[in-house]
Amino acid sequence: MDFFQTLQTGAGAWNPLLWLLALAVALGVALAIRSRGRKDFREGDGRKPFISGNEEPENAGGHVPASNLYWGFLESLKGYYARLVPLHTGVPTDYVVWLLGVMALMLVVALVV
Amino acid sequence: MMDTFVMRHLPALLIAVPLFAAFLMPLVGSLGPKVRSAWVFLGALATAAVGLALAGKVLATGTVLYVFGAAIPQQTLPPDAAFPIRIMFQVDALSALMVVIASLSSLGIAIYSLAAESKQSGLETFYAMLFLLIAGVLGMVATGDLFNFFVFLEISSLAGAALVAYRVDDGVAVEAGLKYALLSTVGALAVLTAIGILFAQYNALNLASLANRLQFTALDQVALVLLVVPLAMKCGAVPMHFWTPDTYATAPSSVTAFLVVSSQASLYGLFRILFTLYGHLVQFSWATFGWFLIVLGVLSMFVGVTMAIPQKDVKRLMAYHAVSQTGYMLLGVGVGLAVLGDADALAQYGKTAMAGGLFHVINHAMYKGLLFLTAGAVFYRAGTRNLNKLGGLGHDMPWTMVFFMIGALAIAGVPPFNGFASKLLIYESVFRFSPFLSIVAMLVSILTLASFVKVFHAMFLGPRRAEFAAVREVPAPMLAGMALLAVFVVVAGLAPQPFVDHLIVPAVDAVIDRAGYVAAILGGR
Amino acid sequence: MKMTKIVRTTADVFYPFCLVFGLYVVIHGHLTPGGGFQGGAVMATGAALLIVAHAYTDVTRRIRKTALKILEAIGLMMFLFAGLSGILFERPFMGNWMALTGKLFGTPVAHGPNPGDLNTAGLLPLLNLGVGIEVLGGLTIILLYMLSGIKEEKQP
Amino acid sequence: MMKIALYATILLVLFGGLTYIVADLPFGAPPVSDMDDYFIRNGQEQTGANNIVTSIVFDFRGFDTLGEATVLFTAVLGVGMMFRKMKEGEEYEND
Amino acid sequence: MTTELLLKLPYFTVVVLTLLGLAAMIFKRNLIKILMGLSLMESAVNLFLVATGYRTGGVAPIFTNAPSPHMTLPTVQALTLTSIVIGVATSAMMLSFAMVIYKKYGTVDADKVKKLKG
Repeated sequence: MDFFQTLQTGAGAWNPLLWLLALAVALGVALAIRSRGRKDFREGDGRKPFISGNEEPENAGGHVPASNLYWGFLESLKGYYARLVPLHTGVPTDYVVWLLGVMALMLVVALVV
Repeated sequence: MMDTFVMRHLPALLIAVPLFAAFLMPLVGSLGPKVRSAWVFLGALATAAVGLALAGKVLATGTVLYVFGAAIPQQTLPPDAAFPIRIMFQVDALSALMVVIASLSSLGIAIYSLAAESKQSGLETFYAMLFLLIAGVLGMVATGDLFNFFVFLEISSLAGAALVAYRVDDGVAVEAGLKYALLSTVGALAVLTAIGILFAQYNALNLASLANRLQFTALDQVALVLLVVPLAMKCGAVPMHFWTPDTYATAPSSVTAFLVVSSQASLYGLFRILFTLYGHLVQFSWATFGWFLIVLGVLSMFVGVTMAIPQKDVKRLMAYHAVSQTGYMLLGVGVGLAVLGDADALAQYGKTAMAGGLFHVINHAMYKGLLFLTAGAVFYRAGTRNLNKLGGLGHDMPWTMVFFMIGALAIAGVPPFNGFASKLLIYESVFRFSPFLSIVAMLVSILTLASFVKVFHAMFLGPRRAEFAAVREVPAPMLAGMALLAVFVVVAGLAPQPFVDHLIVPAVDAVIDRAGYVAAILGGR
Repeated sequence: MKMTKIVRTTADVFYPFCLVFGLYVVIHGHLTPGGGFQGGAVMATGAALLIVAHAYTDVTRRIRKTALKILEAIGLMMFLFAGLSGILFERPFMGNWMALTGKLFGTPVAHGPNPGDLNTAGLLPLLNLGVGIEVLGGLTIILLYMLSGIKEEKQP
Repeated sequence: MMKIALYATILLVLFGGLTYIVADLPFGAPPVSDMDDYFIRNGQEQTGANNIVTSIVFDFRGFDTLGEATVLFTAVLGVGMMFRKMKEGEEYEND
Repeated sequence: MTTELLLKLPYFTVVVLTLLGLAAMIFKRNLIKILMGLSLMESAVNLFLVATGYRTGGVAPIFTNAPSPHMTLPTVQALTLTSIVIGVATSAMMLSFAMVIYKKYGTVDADKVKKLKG
């Protein structure tokens, strides 16, 4: 079929149909594994699914706020963010200065270098 | 007969139709909301139809010329002179690509805004402004005249600034609008100075004519800087990106989705000036400005995505991603510009990189528009944009969630959506130029995915919340607008090659083929 | 805030003159320095004169925003349709099909310096008029809106 | 203090760049003027207007004037939009 | 050097005006003054455009009772007209923005108009 051609990138190729085929195969494998599970399990019969040795924490209604989601990432890059965020001052004048600054820099680069 | 008549005057109608819709909007708006909605829908439909027909004509038959006020539309030169004297539209394949983007997303946005803005006041002004913005963007990408480009740049900046300030929001939106207008005006004045410098030396305003006469004196270099830097600012490249999150976050969502297209029109102007106006000069160091674009691109990608991660306003987060994605386009086309003088490298990977960059332009307009529209849908129902307060909306807004997933996976470059196709082209070609840049691009893609996982988690996952008990699925027009863009995202992801073959590769050839651009006007003279 | 009676009467007297002079500048745009925008700005000055001399509320009773909006739309429509009319006469958009045809504004013009004739230049006088009307409406609306903003400031 | 020095440097560099205008452009004698000579020579014949500037504004570059009128229209709408009467509860409290 | 500067006084004025406008924009903290700086820059650019079209001894390009056919370049004058109108429109809109900001925030100090940041 003409519509689903392979995308040539010059160094490689990419065919979405093949990918979808692979996705279907993976889905089939997952379903196959799932079908080997215990069929006699019913929800609400008192038994809990075995996840690990620990007791499942009571967490109904809980929701991790978005700001806490990448706490570790932000903490480890603290120095970077401490420099970067203050640059976004929100003052209109500063925005203009950045524009003029890049303009001046490029003038130097274009005319001198 | 009628068909050929319309077809002959398509470039004029491209501007006249949205302007007609805008000029009559205040009067039509006083006839009641139903008439106004019908007018908006018809206007958007007609604009999109004209745009797509024009793009189809360009891709089928080559560059379309339209000289305003000449004896016949194709008479680029007056009979007794060897230089163009009138304003003309020169719609080549690159312009056609941008026209397709603007047409598709304007249609989706207009349909979406019919329902999304219905609670607001002053709607006839809003819609008139929306059409003016569309007309400004279409004019920017279609024109072949430098001063005309400036005029349309001002139309789109002013209409954009007014639309950003539309929801006054206790002055916050007006603050963003003022910042946008201030920066745009400073940039536009720089562009105008550059036009003055070029005109004073060469007595020409037509792009092709100017490109033919350019000598590359020191003044031309000053003009080049004065043209390139403001346009890079308008497309949101990093050291000058500060206005982007402010405006994108506070504008109504439908407007934000079109502001993305508007910033891409500036990107078009950037490419036009770098490649068509200055691209041929031997003295012009391709590497200098190629690396300028590459550095801006890499900075944009990295700073954009890292600034996005700690945000808690969903639209502000997406705005930083818009900055980050613009970096990919700059990177791709910058690599193409850096190797413009080297025919081997250009054929091996330069063209592919540019194809990736330009394919990313259309993909980004679609999926980022889609994402902003879903954010607007969530805001429409839940009444807040704060990610810490949102949650559990997936139960009640399943369609919005599906559209958000499509957009988020596409922006993160997950197959089989369109973002992956263009990013693959960029990765593989940039890797042969410089492996480091390619690795940075991939890293940014991973961080993008991480960031959108957070948004997805915060907005849609989790148990139902008491404060959002009244939340329902958004009205049908909003879903239809989102669906239009989502369908494009999926189709371009499943079948990227036809798009690349019929839309992107002609655009890349048009960008590089400066001699052809000039010859179309001057006819070899 | 009203000015004295002298100022108000003078403004009332000068208002029509402003309009007439603006109209003159607009209509003679293709012959003398000036044109649509300049003449429209002169006409809008007349409205500004009234606003300065009289109280804001008195002026809004005489000059209505809706009327100005319609005026503006009419001017723009005139321009757009004058541009589109080129299409009907086998010319592109903005084509000056009327010039030198002998019709309404199409009297052929002498070459070189000459005293000038109002009936020349084809579509140009029409376009001038359209822009003039639009600028008159537009600038007056801007003035009225900005003053209404100031008035709100004063009240509390 | 550093900030003022930096701003002054930026302005100085821009001044340096713009001085090229003073240095390189001749005043009073445009180096190339073929397009304008064409307008002066043929503008009167082709458009019938004695005022060449008007013939350029409305005929040769009439499309720009359409854009210019549109910009003015945009500004009028924008000013009107700013001073419109808002509905109750239309504004969103930003947090 | 001095004679050249005097001969090119309009261009020099343009450069100085532009710089003054930019300086007003980046050193002043009052939004209205920033907009005034912007206006100054606009005037500078308009002056530049008109100045580029000047021919020594040329008359205005209008044939109605023209004293001589030696005329200045008309195109730049047309461009200047357009750019003046655009400048008026921009100024009007930005001033109205500033008015609304003053009404809502109670200040036009650029350092305090920064609810959006980070």
